[in-house]
This record gives sequence, C-alpha cells and structure tokens, in this order.
Amino acid sequence: MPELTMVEALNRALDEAMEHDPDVLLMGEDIGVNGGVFRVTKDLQAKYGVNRVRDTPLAEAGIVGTGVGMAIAGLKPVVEIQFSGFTMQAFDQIEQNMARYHHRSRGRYPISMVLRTPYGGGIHAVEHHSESREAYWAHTPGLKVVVPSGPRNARGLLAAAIDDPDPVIFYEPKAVYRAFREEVPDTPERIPLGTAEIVRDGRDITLISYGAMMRPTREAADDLAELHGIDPEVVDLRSISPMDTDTLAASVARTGRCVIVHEGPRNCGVAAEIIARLNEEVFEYLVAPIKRITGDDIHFPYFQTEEHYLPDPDTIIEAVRETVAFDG
Amino acid sequence: MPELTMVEALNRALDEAMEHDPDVLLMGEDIGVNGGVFRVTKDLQAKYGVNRVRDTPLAEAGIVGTGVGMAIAGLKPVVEIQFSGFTMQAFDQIEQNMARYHHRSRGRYPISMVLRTPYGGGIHAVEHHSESREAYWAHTPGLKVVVPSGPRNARGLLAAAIDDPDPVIFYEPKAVYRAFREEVPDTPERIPLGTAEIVRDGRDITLISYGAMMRPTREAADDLAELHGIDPEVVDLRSISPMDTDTLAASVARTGRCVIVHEGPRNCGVAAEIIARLNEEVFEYLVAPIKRITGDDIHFPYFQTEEHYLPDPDTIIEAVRETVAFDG
Amino acid sequence: MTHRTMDSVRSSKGKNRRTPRSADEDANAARRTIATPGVEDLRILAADGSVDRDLDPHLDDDELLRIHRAMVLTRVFDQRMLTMQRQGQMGTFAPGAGQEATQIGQVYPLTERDWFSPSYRSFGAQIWRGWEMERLMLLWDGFFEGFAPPPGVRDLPFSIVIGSHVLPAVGVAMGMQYREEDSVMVTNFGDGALSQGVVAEGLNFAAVNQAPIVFVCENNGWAISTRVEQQCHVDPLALRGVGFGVPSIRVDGNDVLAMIVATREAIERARHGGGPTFIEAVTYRMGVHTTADDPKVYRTDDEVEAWEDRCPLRRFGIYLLGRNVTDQAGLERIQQECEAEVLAARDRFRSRAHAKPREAFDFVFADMPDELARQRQAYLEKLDRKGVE
Amino acid sequence: MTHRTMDSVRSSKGKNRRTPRSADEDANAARRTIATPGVEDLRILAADGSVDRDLDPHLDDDELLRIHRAMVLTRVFDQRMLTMQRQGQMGTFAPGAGQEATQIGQVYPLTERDWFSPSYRSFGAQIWRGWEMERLMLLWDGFFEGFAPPPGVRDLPFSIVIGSHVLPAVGVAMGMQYREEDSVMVTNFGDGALSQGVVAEGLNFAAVNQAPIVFVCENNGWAISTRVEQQCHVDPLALRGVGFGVPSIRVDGNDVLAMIVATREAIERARHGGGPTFIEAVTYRMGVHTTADDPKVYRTDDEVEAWEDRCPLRRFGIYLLGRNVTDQAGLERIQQECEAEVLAARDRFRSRAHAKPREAFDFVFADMPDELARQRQAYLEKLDRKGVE
Ligand SMILES: Cc1ncc(C[n+]2csc(CCOP(=O)(O)OP(=O)(O)O)c2C)c(N)n1
Ligand SMILES: Cc1ncc(C[n+]2csc(CCOP(=O)(O)OP(=O)(O)O)c2C)c(N)n1
Ligand SMILES: [Mg+2]
Ligand SMILES: [Mg+2]
Repeated sequence: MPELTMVEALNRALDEAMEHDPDVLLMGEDIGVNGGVFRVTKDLQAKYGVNRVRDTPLAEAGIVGTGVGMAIAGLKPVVEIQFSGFTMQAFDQIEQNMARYHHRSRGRYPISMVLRTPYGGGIHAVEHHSESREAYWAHTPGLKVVVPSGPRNARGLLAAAIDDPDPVIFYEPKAVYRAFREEVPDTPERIPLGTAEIVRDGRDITLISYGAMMRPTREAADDLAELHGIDPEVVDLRSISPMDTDTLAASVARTGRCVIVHEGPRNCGVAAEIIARLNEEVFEYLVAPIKRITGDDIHFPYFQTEEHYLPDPDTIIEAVRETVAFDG
Repeated sequence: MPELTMVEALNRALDEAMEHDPDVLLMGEDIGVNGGVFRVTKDLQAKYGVNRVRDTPLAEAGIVGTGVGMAIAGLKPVVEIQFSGFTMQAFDQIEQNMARYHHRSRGRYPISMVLRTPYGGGIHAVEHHSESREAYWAHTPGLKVVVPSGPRNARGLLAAAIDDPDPVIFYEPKAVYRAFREEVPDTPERIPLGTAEIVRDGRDITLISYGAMMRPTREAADDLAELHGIDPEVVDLRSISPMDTDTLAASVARTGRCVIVHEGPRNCGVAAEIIARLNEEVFEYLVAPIKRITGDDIHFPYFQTEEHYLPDPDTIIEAVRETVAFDG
Repeated sequence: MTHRTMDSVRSSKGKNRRTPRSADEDANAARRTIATPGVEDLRILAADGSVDRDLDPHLDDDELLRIHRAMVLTRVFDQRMLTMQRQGQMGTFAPGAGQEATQIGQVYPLTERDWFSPSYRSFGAQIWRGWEMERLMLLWDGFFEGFAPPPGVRDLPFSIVIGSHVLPAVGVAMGMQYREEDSVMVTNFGDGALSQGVVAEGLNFAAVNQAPIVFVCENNGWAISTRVEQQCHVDPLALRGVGFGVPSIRVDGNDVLAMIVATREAIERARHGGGPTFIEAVTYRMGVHTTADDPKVYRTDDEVEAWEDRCPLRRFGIYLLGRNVTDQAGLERIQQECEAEVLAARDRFRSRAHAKPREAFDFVFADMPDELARQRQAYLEKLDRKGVE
Repeated sequence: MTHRTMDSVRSSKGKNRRTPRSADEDANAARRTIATPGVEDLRILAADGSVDRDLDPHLDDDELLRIHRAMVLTRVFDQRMLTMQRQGQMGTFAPGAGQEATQIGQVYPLTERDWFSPSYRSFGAQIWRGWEMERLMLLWDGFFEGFAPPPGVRDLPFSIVIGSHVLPAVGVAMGMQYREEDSVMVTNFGDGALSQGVVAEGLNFAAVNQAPIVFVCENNGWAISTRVEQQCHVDPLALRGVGFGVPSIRVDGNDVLAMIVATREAIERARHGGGPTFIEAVTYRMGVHTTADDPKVYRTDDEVEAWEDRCPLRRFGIYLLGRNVTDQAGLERIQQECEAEVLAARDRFRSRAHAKPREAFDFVFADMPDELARQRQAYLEKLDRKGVE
C-alpha cells in the first residue's frame, strides 16, 4: 500500500474511474495540461486525451450546465470548480438543473455527476478562496454532499460519488491536500455515501466534525484524553447529506454530551442541523447543551488573521471541558 | 386607518420611501408600466418616472449587480426579483458583492440596498415559483433577512429595511399578498429589524413561525386552545437574520416546549438554527424535544399536490400534542 | 459519420498557437476598421403569401399539408387551453398564437435521433415532437405525470426558468459529439432570455466546442411587459450570435418555409461537424404573456393589429391555395379535424387528471437516501390520516 | 453638463415603438446579408517604436515623462513584489509585466471625479489612481488595511472573482447618470473574464442604459493555462462588444499612446451621453499567472520571447528618445528613482504590516446586530486567552 497525499489519492480515484468506465470524463478550468491549480488531475489529459479531460472556458455556470447536459446524454461527468467560492457562479445551474433534471423528467434523465471543488481556509489564500458553504448544498433538495478528511477516505468516497446515480457535491478540504500522507490500498475501494465513521472510541463526550476540521478535533481529543482525563468519542461525518444520523445518535446516546466542529459560518450551518437531529433522536440522553465550534458569521478574514477565525484545538478543548462540567 | 392587503401595504411603504428620499429608486423586471407581476409597484412609475422606477433587462444577476453599483454611488436601490426562485440567478452577485462591498472596501462603500422578492407556495404556481430558501441568505455573512407575515408588519419592516444601512433580503410571502386586509396606520411606521413579536401569549408551549406559515400556525394555536386545552404562545419571527433569540429563549424558558414551523426544506433550514440556539440558551428549561414542521427535503411538488407539502394546522396540532404529551 | 473530436480545438501545449495572435499584430501603426461577419436575413414567403420561387424548398404536397396541419393544431390547442383556463379547468398557461410557424419550422427538420430542449412557450413544437396533447395539459395543470418526456422522444422537459436550459442543451450536444453520434440539438428561448448570462455562456461553450446545436431565439417583441428594445440595444438580435463566433441568421419567424430552410441548413451543418448556428426568428406574441397577464396595460391594440396581417397560418394558407395543394374546403377540413383531436385530448386529459400526492418523493433521487425515505414515510402517514389516496 | 436621463430609452407604453420591428419587415422575400457594424483597430506606435504622426496625440513632454515613469514604476513594483514573495515576505501575487501600457493608458484620461473598478492584475493603474504602493503591498499580503480605497480616490477595491465586479461598475455608472454627474467609470478584466455570464449581462445593461462606462478587456493571451482561443471562438474579441450594441475597438495594448487615445475618446463620449465603449487591449502576460503558477507547463519559451520584442516600455522609450523628450541617461534616472520609491514603499509596508485580528468583525455590517456583537465578544475573549493583541 503506497502512502499518498489527498491530492494523489483523488488523482488515483479519477484515474481508476476513467480506466474502468469510458463514460467518465472530466471538465474544468485548467485541468488539462496544467493538471488543475492543485494538480488533482495531473497527467490525466496526457493519458486520456483532450476529449476526456477538457479545459473549459472560464465560466462556472457553463461548466456545471454543460456537465448536466453530458449527464443527460448518458455520460458521467466529473466537473471541477477551481475554488468552492466560485460555485456561487453556478448556483442556478446546480440548484435548478443538476439537482432537478432527474425529477423534472420523472426519472428519464438521472444526473449521475460529481462536482468536485476545494473548500475551506488554512492556506493563506485571497478573498473568496477560503469559504466553507457546504450547508447551502445540504439545504438544496436533490443533492448529495460529501467531504473527505484524509487521503484514504477521499479516494473511497470519490469512487462512490462517481458511481452514484445522483448528483454529488464533493468538497475537498484544500488544507488537507498535501498536509499528510496515508496508506491507500492498491485495489479500488468504495466508501458508501451516507456513512459516518467513528475514528476514536470514547465514553465521555461525542465530538463530531468533518473535512479539514477533523485534524484539530482529533488533536483536541488526544489532548483531552492525555491531559484532562476526558475520553472523547470522535466521529468523522464524511457525508453531510445524507447524514448518518443513526451513528451520531447512537454515540450521543452513549456519551450524553456533544460538541460539533466545522469551519463554515454558524448561522443555519451543518452544526445546527446536527443539533436539531440529536434533539429529535436522543433528547432524553442529553445531559448538557450541545456546543458548536464553528466559523463566525463574518466574511472569511484576509489571510493574515485566518488562524484566529478557524476552530483550533484549544477552543475545542475548552468547549468540551465546559460541556463535561455542565450540570443543568 | 385604511384596511390594506399586503400588496397595497408594500406599495405604500415604497411610495412613502420614495416620496421622502430622492435617492430611493426601484429596479426590476416589469415593475414599471406593468407595476410588477404582483402589482406591488403599481402606479409608482407614473408617479416617479422611468428613472426612479426602472424596468430592467431579464437578468437577475444584472439587477442585483447594478443595484450594488447604485448603492456604491450612494443611492438606495430597492430591487425586485420577480420570484425568489430566480435569486439563484443572482446568487454570486448577492454573496460576493451585495453582502461584501462594504467589508471589501473597509467601510468606504456601505450597501444600503433592499432585495424584495415573493417567496413560498400556495398559489398553484409552476416549477421554481414556490421555493422558500431564506436559509441560504441567513447562512450568508453580511446580509439581513426579513420576512413579514401581514400587511401592517410588511409596511413597517420594508420601511425599516430601506432605512437600514446594510443589505437586506426581503422575502414577501406571496400566499399572503392578497389573502387578507389589515388596518395600516396613516403615518409611516418602522418595525426594527431583528425583533420578533409575540402574537399570542400562552403558557404551555411556544410556537415559532414566520411569513405565510403564521396563518396555519395561528389557526392551530386557536384550535389547540379551544379544542385541546393547550395554551400556546405564538411568536412571529419577522426577522430571520439577525434573529431575536432573546424573545424566543424567554418564551421557551417559560413554556419548556417548542414547535417550529416553516415551509422551506428541513435540512439546514431556519428551524435547525432556532433549535441550536434554544439548546444553547435554555437547555435546562426544555422538557421535550423541539419539533420541526417544515417542508420536506424534496423539490416543491407540481401544484396539484402542493397543499400536502405545505405545513397545515392539523400537522402542527399533532406535533404540539405530541410535544406536550412527551415525558422524557 | 463525421469525425468531430475536438483535438484540433483543444490542443495542448503550444500546438496550433498562432503567434502573434492577430494577423496584423506587427503591422504598422494605423487606424482602420476590421470587417466583421455579417448576419444573414431570410424570408421565402412574403407577407402577402407570395413566394420567392428560387428560395422555395419545394416540399411535397403531403409534407406541406402536414406542416399546415401542425400549425393549425397548435393554434387550436392554444385556444382550447385558454378556454379551459378561463373555465377554471387549467393552470396558468402561456399561449403561443402568432408563433406557430417559428415553432413548427424549427423542429420540422429534426429526426428521431435528434434532441430538442424547449422553453415553456413551445407546445406547438412539443406536439410535433411527439408529446401527446393530454400530457401537455397534465403538465400545465400541475400534475406530475405531465412532465415525463414520452417514451422514444429525445426531448428535455421544458424550462420555466428563462435561459436556464440552454447550457444543458449545449451539454447534450457536446455529449453527442463525445459519443460520436451524429445527433443534433435544437434549443429555443425568447428575446428576453438573451439577457441571461447563462445564455451567453451557452453560446460561448457551443462555439468553442463547435457543438452540434442550433439556437433558436424567438424574438416575439416582448418579455412580459418589456419591449425587446428595452431588453437589447442591438438590432438584429442575431448580431449577438456573431459576437460569440456563431454563424447567425435572422429569419422571418412567421414564414414557416424560411424557418424550415434556415433550421434545416443549420442542423445539417451541425450534423457534419460545422458547429452551432444562432437563428433569430422574428415573430410576435399575439396574445397574453400568460393567463395571469393583461397586455392592455403595456401595449396598444394598433400594434397587435399590425401583426394580425402577418399571421403565419393565413400566409401559409395562401401559399397552399396558390400551389393548389388544397382548396378552401380542404383547409376547413383540417381545421375541423384539429378541433376534434384537441377535444379528444382534453377528454383523455380529464380522465387522467388525478392528483397523485404519493408521488411527491419520486425521482428526487435515483437512489433515495434512508433519511428521505423516513420523511416520505411520515408524509405518507399524513396522507393516510387525511384520508388522501 | 449633459442631460443623460433615459426617458427616451425606457419610454412607457407604446411610445417610440417601431412597428414593424425591423425596417424591412414587410419587404419581399429574399435571402441577403445585413451589414453589421465593424470593429475599429488602432495602433499609433509601431512595434519598432516608430510613430504615425497623424495619429500621435502630441502630448506635452512632461506628460510623456509622467506616463513613462508610471509604466516603469509599475514594472519595478512588479519585480519587487516577486522578490518579496520568493523571500517569503509577501502573499501570492499576480504580476503584470508586459501589460504596463494597457494599465496606464486606460486610466490616464480619467479625472478625480471619475471612477475605476479594476480586476486583480491592475496595480499599475491603481498606483496611478492614487493607491499608495505600501497599501497595495498590505493588500496582497492579506492585511485588512490594504483593502480600503485611499481617501479621495473614487475606486472600487479590486475584484478577485473573475468578472464579478463588472456589474457593480455598470451600476456605479448608472448611478452617475441618475445623479446627473458627468463622471465616467472605467472597468477592466481579462480575456478569461469574457466567458463569464455576468460580464455579458454587464455589457447589456450598459448598452440598454447607455451608461457612461468604458470596458477594457485586457487580452493577454492566457487565463492561467487556458489560451484565448480555447476561451473564445471569436477574433477580434472586440466583436463581443458589437454583439451587445456597444461600440468596440481593438487596440494594441502594448502601445500606450493608442491606449490613451482610445480610452480618452471613449471616456469623452461616455461623459457626453454617448454611452459605453468596449476596448480590447491586445497584450501579453510575460510572467507567471501568479506566484503559485508555473507557465513552463503550458507554454513555450518561444512564444514568450516573441513578445519580448513588443515590450511596451522599450517601445515607448524609443519614441521618447526619437522625440528628444529625454535621453538615455534620463531614462536611467527614472528607472533609479522608481526603484528607490518602491524600496521606500516596502519599508513603509513593513513598518505597517501588523496583523490586526481584532478587526475581523469590522465592516461586516454598518449596523452590527447584537448577535454578531456577541460572537465578536467571544472571539475577542479567545484572542485574550491566546494572548493575541
Ligand atoms: C430567470 C427567470 N427570471 C424571470 C422569470 C419570469 N418570467 C417568466 S416569462 C418572462 C418573460 C420571458 O420573455 P421571453 O424570453 O422573451 O419569452 P416569451 O415569454 O416572450 O416567450 C419572465 C420575466 C423566469 N421565468 N425566469
Ligand atoms: C469566477 C472565478 N473563477 C475562477 C477563478 C480562478 N482564476 C483566477 S485568475 C483566473 C484566470 C483569469 O484569466 P483572465 O480573465 O484572462 O485574466 P488574467 O489572469 O489573464 O489577467 C482564474 C481562472 C476566479 N478567480 N474567479
Ligand atoms: Mg419574448
Ligand atoms: Mg488573460
């Protein structure tokens, strides 16, 4: 099993899908000879040709909209939006077409299509290059929303997303792209959409996060166990929509306490949805209010100060300690 | 005090604002000689001329984007998007420019601008004409989001929105447009943004809703009191963002129970946010899980069946009775 | 079959790169005007029904009658829908009187393997393509059933969102190209749609990919209450296509022969690797925008009357009589047959017009997630409680 | 001051309505080509520095030296930023070498009451407009402080999102029109931006409103790794403007005199009610797209070298020498002065480069809601705990 970065693992998943199915094709800005600005599609145009790895004009609605048409024609487009901030440019095509042609045609034209895009902060980028707005897509009927947290699950989730008969928004945590390497099995692997993973067993509290925020969350969990005598269970959501409510609820039913971590804005964000579901499912097990450690409801700051915006282990630790100390 | 429909009350608010401030101008599709497809801007072009009531090309991004420019130039544009489904077309201009130029320019160019748009179901409209996606805007930093529920508060809230120095998304419940008349004071009135209203005092449970869903919610409340011996408090949110958390929390602290009603999709919707806040603020007062009666996470159905999609009094009553019966 | 892979267009590093980028890059200083491609203009049947024999496509009598019948059926369907709507038996409807020649002309040259992606005022073309009239009635009256494209018909469901369907249409054309199928896409939209950014992106994607697609812009003078002159500062609108490098033509949209000839040429060019075409069809919306609209507020009767003389049906009728394809009685018989057909369709519609609220969750996903299945369960239980089937 | 209210354009019911909509609506059947407006093409200084005397705007020597100095300063700033970036003292930066004439030429004719809304590769024009170099350094290095337009400068902050700023720029121009101020907006963007739907909408809104705006499309041949031929299927790009009814001109963007003349004419026309202009400035990005880019992957050295001969600074230098405006020593002095200026700016930048995390909540709203004030409070407490100022 080779050790790959997330970029390499994603590249591997794309390569495997294209190798296996001639209907899979890629479209996006600068994904061809340039291999994408983050090199996720590196060497694929050389291998599969300009028809299967297509550089597009600089128009995100155009990319998504023509991708939808490709899917209607029975192909399996995987489109790249260079940064998730520019999915706003394609919002209408995503909400009105990608999410709907299957329904609008009463099943005649399923849209088996993946929209990949790097999201989130942490790489000192300019305005509009650090947003985390997965909640927009989770709020949009007809879409599935996936966020990997490491090389191995990135590869397995992307493979499953490409296989899926429905449109999938695939948010790639760019802060993780080259942050670490992980062993990735030689043979293709699929991680079913809609399944969360318990990455650390624990008794005292459930920490829920996903994507790039898994790293500070796990770091906080380790510190809590080592330094504060608190034994957290840690869940990697992986799939935002559908959400694996059962796994979350079972964990919180055991621990009675919960802290949720994400970097997107708080208001109507994913943490709110998780709280609402836990309130519905395991109200009687909850012994303390669930806390949210999220991005604030402000524009992502210019990058000299982004570290203070992003959730960090200390803030998570403090929230956990408060939650554990709570006695209502 | 004349009795006005919501359409007339909105027209009145626009007229008063234009009368009072020459910098207020209107832009939108068919708002001029046609008075808008719902006639909210009726007669205003005749009164204020084609420069202040401007028919635009059929391009929502264009309307919002040039509106932002007008605001940068120091004017106070009130733009109309013909149906809220078409705000998707302007998503990029709203998120990237309307919500941000004030911040991007470090205060140099405040965007005092209102985007009015009819939202929601209930009028047997075609696809894309019945959406309720206020949660998108609540999740977007830099925007204020307002939803009136009747003629009088529509007029008072729109006046306050136009006065506000920040960009406001003003969602008009089209099902209420001509549904009933209400007395509206002769002199201008302003309802501060960010304030909820307790429209019915009660002891047993707090019902929270807004916009068109206030009607089934209030109907349910009356039935509950009359037929089921349950005395609900009813809160009209009015302002989705900022949200009057204090009023909500105080009410739920008194009643211990809560049901939230809205017609937009459930996942990451406004009800989730309210639950998250109540969990944070009044966890120890809650004696039952908070229930959400919302639109399901599906596309708004073709109109022959929309009545079954929309929350109705019976469903609310049942949720309330279950919540009151809950004993954890 | 033509080989239409795009290697030459999307070549990689350096290849095919003209340096300098314009022929005259290093020429001397000068101020001059660069000639630009013109816009073609086509009319075959004059307003009085007289024909330009050189331009006449000389279709068979049978074909001419089929075309006429299709236009009449469109008109009769239109009138029936308006009646039903007034009687409270139909949802809000967007009629198409005056645009029948544009409608039929643009789909007439398509084959079964070709595609059609219409905007919402396209029932004439949809009927021609094989959408049963009762299905269109179900659609306009808000029943799920109406939205499914009929089996075997390679059409996209119509788009309500102005301009939104154009990019998917281009994508389908690119898909045909990718699959090396020689199928062509025709998509239509109004003069208002031309203002939408996504339509511009569609023109550009089609041009850059030389996709096999024909854009038909039905310039009917109005977008609800907005005149085309308030919408666009360019005349002919066809010039818009030229700005994207798409060969463009303005056609008299009330002349069905001209529409057929222009569309046929465009389709054949696209089919053989010649890329997209932009057709401006100049026509007029004779009636209301939709049944929720009152045009008296924004336009004069004079204007509408001036267009009555240009009625596409009348004009084509004169041509048919002039060519002795049929006689007055023949024309009347067609009219009556169409009326009977539409009434029969109405009856089938009525017999099928049952709301099916239990289908609300169908087709949101091909693979429905558990959590949605749970919502569906609760929804169905609600229907049970309400006693709704 | 010109009266530019739009009553004639946006007239109400029926007025000014041409019926039929095109002059030849009722003409006979025919197939013909409609002539379309051409695109102008302008170069004043040939690549070898020789000038077309008739076209030369005959600027004063002082002005010519100011222009040259501005271009040199732009180049020197560019080089310094690249050096700082390599040394880890600057964020990702988008250099502009090769585009100095385009940059300076497009803002030179603007007055203080005019507006400028640039894309991100516009520091040359921004410096000319009054943005202190240290402010631009703060901006590129991610400090809040860098984003505020300097007092008195009627500029919009630059836009990172391609094409996104164009509609607001049109709106500002419409606002000037509304206020009957005779101020003009210049906005720029790249060849890549031309593919964005919002840019199309901007051209259309400007045309329909006859707004006082000049669109400068800096066609530098590339959008990151995408060649302009993959981006657009039209040449000259200026034809795009024609499709929207906007008078359009292609200019040699490496000829600062041509840029000045074209922009000045456009600005003056806009100022006097003549509406928008679209300028395609043909130029070349000599360097990396940004400091995160490696152009060797997608383009050949040959191509770049071919453009070195067309360097706008060198070309203008030859012109200055030829007109005896200065001598070689004078040119060198300007170079040295610019270098000193940029180093001084760098020192001021360094002295001001303090991260101010406490400002993160500033200006999100003009009137901050209580709930956000509470978030801010918690955030400030976090900073306190971390010991961050
Ligand atoms: C994106 C969008 N904006 C607004 C509307 C509302 N609307 C429906 S039809 C119409 C006018 C369309 O005009 P045009 O494109 O010329 O088509 P026509 O109705 O003349 O056939 C408008 C504004 C819409 N459906 N979609
Ligand atoms: C809407 C949007 N999509 C993608 C990007 C990423 N991106 C930044 S610069 C660039 C290329 C821009 O090319 P062009 O418009 O020609 O300007 P140039 O860089 O040549 O000055 C791209 C794709 C972006 N900033 N905004
Ligand atoms: Mg029209
Ligand atoms: Mg470029």
